[in-house]
Amino acid sequence: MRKFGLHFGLILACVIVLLPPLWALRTSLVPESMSYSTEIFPAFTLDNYRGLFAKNRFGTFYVNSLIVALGSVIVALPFAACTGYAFARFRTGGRFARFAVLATQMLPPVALVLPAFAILRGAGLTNSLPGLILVYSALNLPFLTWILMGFFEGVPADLEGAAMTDGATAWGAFWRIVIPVSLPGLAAAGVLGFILSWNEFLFALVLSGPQTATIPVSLAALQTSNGVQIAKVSAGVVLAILPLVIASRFIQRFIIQGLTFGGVK
Amino acid sequence: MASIELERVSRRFANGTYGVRDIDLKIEDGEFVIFLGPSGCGKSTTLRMIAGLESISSGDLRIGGRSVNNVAPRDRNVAVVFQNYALYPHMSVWHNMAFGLKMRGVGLEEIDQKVAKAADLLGLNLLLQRKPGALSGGQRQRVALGRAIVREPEAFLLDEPLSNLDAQLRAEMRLELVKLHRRLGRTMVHVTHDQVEAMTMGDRICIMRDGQMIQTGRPLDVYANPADIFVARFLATPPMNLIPAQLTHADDKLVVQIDPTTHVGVPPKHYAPYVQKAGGPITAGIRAEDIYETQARPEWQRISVKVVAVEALGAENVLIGLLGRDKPIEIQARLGRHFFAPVDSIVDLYVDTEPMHLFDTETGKAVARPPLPAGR
Amino acid sequence: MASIELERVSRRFANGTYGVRDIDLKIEDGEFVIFLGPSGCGKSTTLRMIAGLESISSGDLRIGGRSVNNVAPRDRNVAVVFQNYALYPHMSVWHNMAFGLKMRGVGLEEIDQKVAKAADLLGLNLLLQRKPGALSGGQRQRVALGRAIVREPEAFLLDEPLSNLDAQLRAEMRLELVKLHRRLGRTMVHVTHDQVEAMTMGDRICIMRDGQMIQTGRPLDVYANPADIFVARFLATPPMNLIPAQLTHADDKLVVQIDPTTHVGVPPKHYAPYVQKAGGPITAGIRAEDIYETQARPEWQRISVKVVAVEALGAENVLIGLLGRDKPIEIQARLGRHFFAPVDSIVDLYVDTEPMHLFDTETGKAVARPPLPAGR
Amino acid sequence: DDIVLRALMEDVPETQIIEAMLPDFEKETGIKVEFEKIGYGDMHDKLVSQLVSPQSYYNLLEVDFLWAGEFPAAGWLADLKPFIAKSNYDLTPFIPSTLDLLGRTEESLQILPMYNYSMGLIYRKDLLADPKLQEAFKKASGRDLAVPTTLAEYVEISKFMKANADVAGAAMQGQRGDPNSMEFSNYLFASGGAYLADGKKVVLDSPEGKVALDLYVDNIKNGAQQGALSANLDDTLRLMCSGKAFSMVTYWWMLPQVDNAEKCPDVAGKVALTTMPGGHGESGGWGWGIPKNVSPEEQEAAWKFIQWVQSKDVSVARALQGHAPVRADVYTDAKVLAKYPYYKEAQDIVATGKSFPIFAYSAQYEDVLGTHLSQAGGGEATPEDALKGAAKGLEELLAK
Amino acid sequence: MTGFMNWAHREVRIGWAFASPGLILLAIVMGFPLLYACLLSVSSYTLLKPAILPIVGTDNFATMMASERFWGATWLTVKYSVVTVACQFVIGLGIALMLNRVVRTKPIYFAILTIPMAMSPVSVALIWRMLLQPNLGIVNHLMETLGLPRLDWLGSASLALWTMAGIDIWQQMSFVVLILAAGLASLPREPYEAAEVDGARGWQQFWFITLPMLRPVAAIAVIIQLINEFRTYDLPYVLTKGGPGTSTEVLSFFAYRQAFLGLSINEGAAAAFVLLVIVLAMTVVFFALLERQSKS
Ligand SMILES: Nc1ncnc2c1ncn2[C@@H]1O[C@H](COP(=O)(O)OP(=O)(O)OP(=O)(O)O)[C@@H](O)[C@H]1O
Ligand SMILES: Nc1ncnc2c1ncn2[C@@H]1O[C@H](COP(=O)(O)OP(=O)(O)OP(=O)(O)O)[C@@H](O)[C@H]1O
Ligand SMILES: [Mg+2]
Ligand SMILES: [Mg+2]
Repeated sequence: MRKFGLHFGLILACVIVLLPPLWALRTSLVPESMSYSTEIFPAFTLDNYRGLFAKNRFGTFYVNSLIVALGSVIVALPFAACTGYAFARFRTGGRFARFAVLATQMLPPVALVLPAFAILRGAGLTNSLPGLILVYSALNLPFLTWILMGFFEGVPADLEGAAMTDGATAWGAFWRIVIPVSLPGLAAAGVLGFILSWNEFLFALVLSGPQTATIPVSLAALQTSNGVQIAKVSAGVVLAILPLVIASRFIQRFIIQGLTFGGVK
Repeated sequence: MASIELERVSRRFANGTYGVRDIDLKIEDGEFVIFLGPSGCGKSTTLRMIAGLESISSGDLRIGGRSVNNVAPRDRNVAVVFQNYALYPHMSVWHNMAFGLKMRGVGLEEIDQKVAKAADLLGLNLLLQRKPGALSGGQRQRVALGRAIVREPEAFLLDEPLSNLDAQLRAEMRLELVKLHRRLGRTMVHVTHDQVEAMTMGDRICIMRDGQMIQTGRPLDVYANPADIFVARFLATPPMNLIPAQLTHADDKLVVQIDPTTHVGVPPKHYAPYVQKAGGPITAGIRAEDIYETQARPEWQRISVKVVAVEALGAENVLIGLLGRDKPIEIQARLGRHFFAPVDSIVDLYVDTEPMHLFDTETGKAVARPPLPAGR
Repeated sequence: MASIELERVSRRFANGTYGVRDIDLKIEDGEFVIFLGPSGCGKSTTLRMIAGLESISSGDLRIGGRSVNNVAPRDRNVAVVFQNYALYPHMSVWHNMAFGLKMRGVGLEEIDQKVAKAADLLGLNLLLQRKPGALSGGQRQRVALGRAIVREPEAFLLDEPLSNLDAQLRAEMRLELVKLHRRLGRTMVHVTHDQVEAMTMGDRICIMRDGQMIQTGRPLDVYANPADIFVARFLATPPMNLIPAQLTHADDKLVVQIDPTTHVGVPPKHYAPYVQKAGGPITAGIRAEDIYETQARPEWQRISVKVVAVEALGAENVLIGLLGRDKPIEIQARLGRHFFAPVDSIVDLYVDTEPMHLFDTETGKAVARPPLPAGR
Repeated sequence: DDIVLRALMEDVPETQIIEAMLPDFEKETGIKVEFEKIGYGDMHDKLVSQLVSPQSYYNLLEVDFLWAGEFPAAGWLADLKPFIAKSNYDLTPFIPSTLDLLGRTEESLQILPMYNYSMGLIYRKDLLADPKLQEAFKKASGRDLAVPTTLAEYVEISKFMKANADVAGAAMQGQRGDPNSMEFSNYLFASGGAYLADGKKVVLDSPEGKVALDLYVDNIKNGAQQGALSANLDDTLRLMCSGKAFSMVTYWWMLPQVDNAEKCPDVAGKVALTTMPGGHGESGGWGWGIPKNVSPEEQEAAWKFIQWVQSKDVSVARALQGHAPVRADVYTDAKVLAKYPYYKEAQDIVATGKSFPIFAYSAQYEDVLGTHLSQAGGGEATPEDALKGAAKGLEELLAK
Repeated sequence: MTGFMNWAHREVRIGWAFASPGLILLAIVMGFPLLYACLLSVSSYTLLKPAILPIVGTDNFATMMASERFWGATWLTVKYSVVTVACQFVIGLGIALMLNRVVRTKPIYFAILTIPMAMSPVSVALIWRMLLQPNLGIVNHLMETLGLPRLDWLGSASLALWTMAGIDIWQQMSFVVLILAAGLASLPREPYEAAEVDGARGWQQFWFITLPMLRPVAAIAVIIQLINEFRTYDLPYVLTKGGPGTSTEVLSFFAYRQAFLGLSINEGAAAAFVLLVIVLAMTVVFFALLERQSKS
């Protein structure tokens, strides 16, 4: 009976969360001219998806987004894990360093985008996916560092002590003990990093060119002076959701069961 | 070479308290040393400093003659059994034990062999695939022990490694550890609260209190010649009976006068060291096992004790009784398993006074006398 | 009313192994019961099932007559000392101890009083503001104990609550727990590996093995009349000597023939129960404390033992020796602290055969005989 | 190296029309042209970051008239006069207002018109012709219901429609910023007001301005659809399209979108276009520019392209696909008129269009003005204060 | 304890060894832009006169401080951020807790509840604009069907900010769920057993056990969201452009206006730094409070 309330609450939350994306799904499947119709399904068409790929080169941007988001996580996560570990375990740099790292993310992107453009231009990295990956890695780093720091603080220090007396280097203890024990945190941080890059708009806008734009840029371009092509936007949104839904099947293994300790008393 | 030397080593914690203060200790290469002391006295802290897991606030720690204050744990090549086990929660028992070997680059085959052997020894064969979360307390402790013994480090640091094992297993493990020590000849430091472990396993016993080292020596030496009341009481169960008394000197006899009607005489051969204390207060220390129910030797001295309780432990009975009449003092005596006496009855017991100690009542220090031979 | 009844209770874990299997047990209201058994036999699991922390796979658990299989732990009103302490890492010692009282709605003043009293008892006064992370192992265990004793629950479930304490503290705590039991009259279940605790604290002792209940009874009864080899060996340190032999019946005498030259006679008063086994193999059980260095009584029987080692424990010496010539058997004897013999020498020892047990070699069960009185 | 012209373009039909014709240009000249299409809102930021850097990635620019003050002021654009002179390019066919709009001066011409978005009034013929409504209107006002000729009339009809025809009288773009400033400009010009006199003096806070704002606020409050203050072009277009509005002030070339049986079946055939009541509407447009920070060869190529794309032939070809011309000769082209009869009105609208003040801070002024309008429309400020504030804001920005 | 002072300490060296790759990456990529932005904020650099010199010191800040709209935007931002973060946290925590208690159906719920974060804020805003369209949108249609008044979600000065906040909460709550769900998964189980026998009921366990143990992770989630909310830009940009009036003009939108519409990159940078200082101050104070509370 107690479970009933639980499921009721969760289902309610799911419904609230799901209604807008569902309406977007519905809109993506009706002709643009009927997108604002109050009927549930006035007509069915796949034109919006077709148009998105054929006319708006959505396929390219989709792949770009995947590369950039994955790439930035792959780059940022290890760096963030190491820095977060140093902050959590060795208190490196004290409170100052922690807050300084975080503070780099406190400026609105608007203030950073021109200078960032300038240095990337200098390095010949504008208009290229590696450039975007680099920038996103740096943008993600502070957040991921902090999140992982929070998780690492929960790992009993004696586990590393045990590993180090067992002959592991500090690195070995980190890699073989702390990392596996912190999988929930790493999974969460990874998803977060992916999503931040997946959705980032301003840097993508300024730093990308016609070949290297990402999904948010391409969807934003659908707001034209002739009106918003909302059906196509909806189609884009529906497609943009897919990777996370697929990925969450794997991620939740870590986030959901976590690890039960039993190693220390 | 893995002698371990501590020179005025202290550990001050973040909150300002000292875990250990100005400890001096030299452990020879290959020595088996027991750390003993009340809860919270700094045993684990000392061990962890030796392992390099606790930073040293001041003083100098040397292993094999080399100062290691800033040497990484892995480069000290010690194996540790943590008091809280510190098992790797995400690894199976096998991997927990194999980890140290893997880290040292031992070949897989050899690892397999060694782990299998240790598991055998510890009765963990059937549990090798389990994760620590699915083990009982004692099983976890055995894994922790196994993790240390599969390796052949310069030194073993064992922090109460047998505390959660049943008596039988504990006895076996005790034996195995001693064998291991004989076989490898490596330095071993063993923290324990177990009387038997303390007395039988080590070459030397170090008694700690409040972060300081009180007395070290061969176990039976320390047992026979405690430096002070604390050591005397601590190193025995039931603890030594401490009886406040007056040391009187009359008729050429040195007598411990407990109350007007109760006294025991000092054996004549100890007159010389003790006579200086005559005429003043003294604390007499009589071990529970020096009190007998029958007078087997003539020099044993009779005392009358009012029975408070008789605890039957199966193999022996411990009598708890009151000595003296005005201000009766509770004493305990280890008697045979057949001994019995009703509560409140008065029984006559006989004290072997030869191993009796006299302590300065004020300082608690033992009044110096030539050391008794061990085993007394 | 907090009697606790287990009826064919089992606990099957996720991986398919049984932690406990078909246990039947009835603990009376106010009884003090000791669980004893080798590591991994299911003691903690049983305790945790009683507390409601481990779900019951089959069987019925009743507290105060009411089936509680599906009652939440908090509604069972028990206090638990966890084997792994399970302290609240984010709370100070004071809050750790006060938490249970707070949850039961006890007033702040009363909480303060109770916690202060418990802290006093446990020697934790100076640590009340610390968090568990800054405590030594023994201190943590005391906090865990304190957390249980501040409350006045229907039942106390103590899982090796004293294992990490030093001997002296352990003795004090033992006494305090007994006093607590007397004062509150609440049911207590206590898991221990300590011989002394097992023998002295409880009304009843329950011996477990491999998830099953082997024998229950008053401590000395069990000690005197073990149901089988396992119990016999388990409930003693050093364990009972088990000697494979032939039971021969000749000249009207029943003799345990160890090898052609070594034997001990069965006391005549035990002929009746044992004679049926005559002419077959038998396992003789002789406790280490039933072997003496001198023949104090005429009926004690002489055996010759080759010395392997003499372990000096301070208060007593344990001789490890070999009995018999062809296939010598290792035996242990608890002898006086003055006993000594060189290794490999042959010594004569004397066996009190009256408490001797005979066990069926195949089943390991004790050959039934009228129970010996406790204390024998 | 072959020169590639790269332009950042707004993703609208105009761009697509030209894009489709690019192969012709390449065949003709061997110059390849690439369009990168994004939304209007994002263009400025992206262009600016390129233009301030030492070398721009884009070597052909599409410039909105709102930037026609800023870009030259910042010195980002090459002067086209030398190119025009060298190639003898004839500017006379361009409707003068389209050139003025883009900041041409005596000394220089930095932006050449590309297409135009002057604003007019799109309204529902069927509602005006409805006898019941005609009768009711007559009763209420004593006049006949007809296409309004003054702003006041328009607002009156708008309110009337809202009250009686179950539609919004006007689909208004009240969202702060570009939408409401542009819309209000129509009201201002329609009532005879102006932002600046003699190009410098601020005359916004005039009796005409007051009338314009009062009527604007009145219409927002009593004539417009619900939610007008957050509405932008998209909202009004959809509203008009759904038949739930009587009129909207918008770009003249929006007519075919509304008058489209497929997209807006509810109103197709029932809508018409006229100049803003009062005779003058807001005029806007896009132009071509060439960035300074690119090589001379690229600039040459860019000029070639501009010449080509704004030539009569190409313009006509574009117009036949719906292009909004800037050349008078295209409006009068027979083929064009045949296909789009309403281009006659359109030419009027373009020719009579007046311009929002063009200076370096035009875009910011839109925001300033928009804020005051929005506050007035939402009742947060009185029209008097809003007008004063808007005038003062203009003065400040002009002085900056 | 730490710092360059005891470089001799092994731990200090190891700590820096671990920290430096990340710090270096950050310094290389963000260091220059940050310094540059910092320089801009005290310079006379505008798009029309793109020259750093002369340095004008705090003039840009003074100009801004003198502007009423700046203060309005600041106050609005603080109000908006605090409210949205508080709601996200409370809702997110509630959902994470519920998630933590179900077993088999958890993957499904989890997959659904994290969907909003996969949508870029721009598209979220566009989709919601469609839903909330006052005349044609489905929400008002439903409201009407249910006999409720049609609301002017984004066109009313009093409602627009809260509509935006609602949309924001709807989306960002999924981040909080993600982080807190992971945090809950990594909590040790033992204290709960102790609390169970100590008699703590569900909410007491939550209050006395879960919340304090989750505190490090939860605090970080709050801070990250706070920073994100302070920088909110996409939502007002698409939804309202800061209107009606100035009712949704948040600070980062203000900074944007200043930099790109006002062409005063320097003032934009100054506004950005003011924002940074406010967030940083709130962060530091927040952690100081947490620390004080966890000590007592
Ligand atoms: N989660 C689990 N999954 C599988 N097996 C388990 C699990 N927990 C315990 N066991 C097994 O159940 C058995 C009983 O465990 P229990 O903890 O009750 O032992 P115990 O008698 O308390 O031992 P100890 O004295 O070592 O604490 C052990 O063999 C153990 O390996
Ligand atoms: N992190 C810490 N901060 C402050 N004090 C600490 C910390 N760790 C331990 N202590 C204190 O230092 C003293 C020594 O601790 P230590 O763990 O060495 O004791 P121990 O001798 O091993 O005791 P036990 O037998 O109970 O395990 C104890 O009084 C303890 O409270
Ligand atoms: Mg310890
Ligand atoms: Mg157990």
